[in-house]
Amino acid sequence: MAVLTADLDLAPSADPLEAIIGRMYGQPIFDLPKDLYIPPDALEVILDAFEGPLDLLLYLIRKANINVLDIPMVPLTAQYLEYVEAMRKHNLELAADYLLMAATLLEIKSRLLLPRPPRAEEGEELDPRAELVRRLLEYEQVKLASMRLDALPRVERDFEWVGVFVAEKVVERLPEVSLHDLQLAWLKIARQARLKRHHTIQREEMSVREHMTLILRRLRDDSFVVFESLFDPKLGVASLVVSFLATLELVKERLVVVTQNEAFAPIYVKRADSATGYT
Amino acid sequence: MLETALLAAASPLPVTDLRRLFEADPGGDLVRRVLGELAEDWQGRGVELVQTAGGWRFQTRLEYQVYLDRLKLERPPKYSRAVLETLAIIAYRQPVTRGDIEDIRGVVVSSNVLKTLESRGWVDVVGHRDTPGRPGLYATTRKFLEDLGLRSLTELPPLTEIERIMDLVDLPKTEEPAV
Amino acid sequence: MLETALLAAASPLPVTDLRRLFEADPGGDLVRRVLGELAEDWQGRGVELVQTAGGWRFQTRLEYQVYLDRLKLERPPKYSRAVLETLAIIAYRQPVTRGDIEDIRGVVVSSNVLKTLESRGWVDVVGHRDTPGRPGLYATTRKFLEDLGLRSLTELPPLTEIERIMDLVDLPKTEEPAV
Repeated sequence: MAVLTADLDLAPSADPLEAIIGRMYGQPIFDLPKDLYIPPDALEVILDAFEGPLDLLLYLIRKANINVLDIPMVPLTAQYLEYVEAMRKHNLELAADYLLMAATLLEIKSRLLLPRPPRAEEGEELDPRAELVRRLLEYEQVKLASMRLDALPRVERDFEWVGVFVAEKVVERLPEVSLHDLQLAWLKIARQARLKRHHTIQREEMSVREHMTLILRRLRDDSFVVFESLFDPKLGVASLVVSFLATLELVKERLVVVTQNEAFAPIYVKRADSATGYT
Repeated sequence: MLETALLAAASPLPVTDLRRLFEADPGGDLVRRVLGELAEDWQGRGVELVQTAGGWRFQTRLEYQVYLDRLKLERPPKYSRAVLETLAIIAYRQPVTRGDIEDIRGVVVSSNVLKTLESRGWVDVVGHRDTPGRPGLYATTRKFLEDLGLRSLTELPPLTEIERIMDLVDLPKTEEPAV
Repeated sequence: MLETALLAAASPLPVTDLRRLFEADPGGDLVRRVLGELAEDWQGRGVELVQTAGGWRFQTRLEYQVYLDRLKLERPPKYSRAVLETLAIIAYRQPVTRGDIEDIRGVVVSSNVLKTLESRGWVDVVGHRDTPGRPGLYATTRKFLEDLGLRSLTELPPLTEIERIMDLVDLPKTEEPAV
């Protein structure tokens, strides 16, 4: 059966754990004791170095150079309980995980000490330590994996990404709107509001509305204009009609006022909201 | 060495920083001379070494922006539904007041929506309705037509068409306002 | 062109993106060939072209880090064993819940440990296990692979031989001596 230490390719020294601790905490800050026994005054320091009961147990097992698959439960449990006892005095918040492990160890120990029950017919009985061993090995595997992960070249620690400044003209990206967007927007409105009046907007009406805007735009600059000047004969009859319809619509919607002081006098068009009193 | 540091740097590196790269300080003059040579080495490539207020840095040449833009993965920004619907109402029903828009949409139109469209130069106030509060009348601008590639508003897609396509009931035209 | 884009990119660029740089799509094979040549061109310089999980990217060579570190204002974070072991469990056993991690490590995993990994962008919650409390399932992200220069999880260092020993252990070995 394999002794664990022989299979640890990460560890150059005979004792992998010592190498690990050395690496994690810098060369020997403290001397780890060579046998199962850790002097209680070193306990606090050592506890800081362990990640939990599994880590501590692994350490104890390795220190004693014990085959993980053949753990002597009695001395190990005794040793472990001693630490837990010392821990309860010093480091209370750590103790819970460790106490749970103590209970587990005691249970395994007692099961090993009990006379073996007669072998069940169908299966072989399990070594009570098997589950503990499995956990220890699984934990050790993770521990080694974590060290290898840490050893992988990592950005910002071992190398840097290259990121050349991108010279850009500052152009604000504005949303783009397509005609389709407008159609869809209108459709949503129509569906929501069930617009019965507006849904049949024809091209003809569109040009009227366009001219309404054009006329209003002109009236924005000049508060009133001569009626005839709104019509440009050069644009043809159709345009004249549309302009006329637009003016009528503006009047109807009370957006402009058409005034004539007396018969045959010039007709003026002005904005309905114009302050100048030309009525 | 200088090249590597400059390529990896997140911000321009002044000569004083670049001198710190080396075990033994090479002095500012040497560093500057090497920077000059380096800049020459990079002549004619897509990236150039330039000196800015904060120090030296590599940057892409402006001519390459069009290509790099193609890599930009962000979706182009989009207007909210409120903005689009408001724009549609102004386009098809102009001139309209904010109240008109609210009547049609059935919800309050926030000032931000109209400001968005105004600052884009697509709508403006062409007058005021002679009613209490003298609300502004919104209409679309020439820029709106240009940006959407239209010669006139009559080229806006007719709404009947799309509504028919979308299986909306075609209502009798008698309700249309007389002109 | 490729060089410029790769030098300027803020994240690794996959071949599909690089093809988009050109007016006319040069095809994946041509792009890959040019990338290979480009990588060769940069041989022996402080920066190298590498392929990671997200695509191609320039990065500085490891040997240059000692020099580059001199320019750094802050040290990169050094992670505690708790963080590293938790990361290893997530990387090799993903997706796992916090409970799974605690079972393997034999200690309570503090929220800070997971938060450290999450804020580095290396792990995230990819779902929830359908058990009481619906605990979150953690997995590593693409950024994790990129930051470690890996193309996929299969490039993680293989788990130690312990696996084999574990298999042995799991089989009931009744010939073991009782204590």
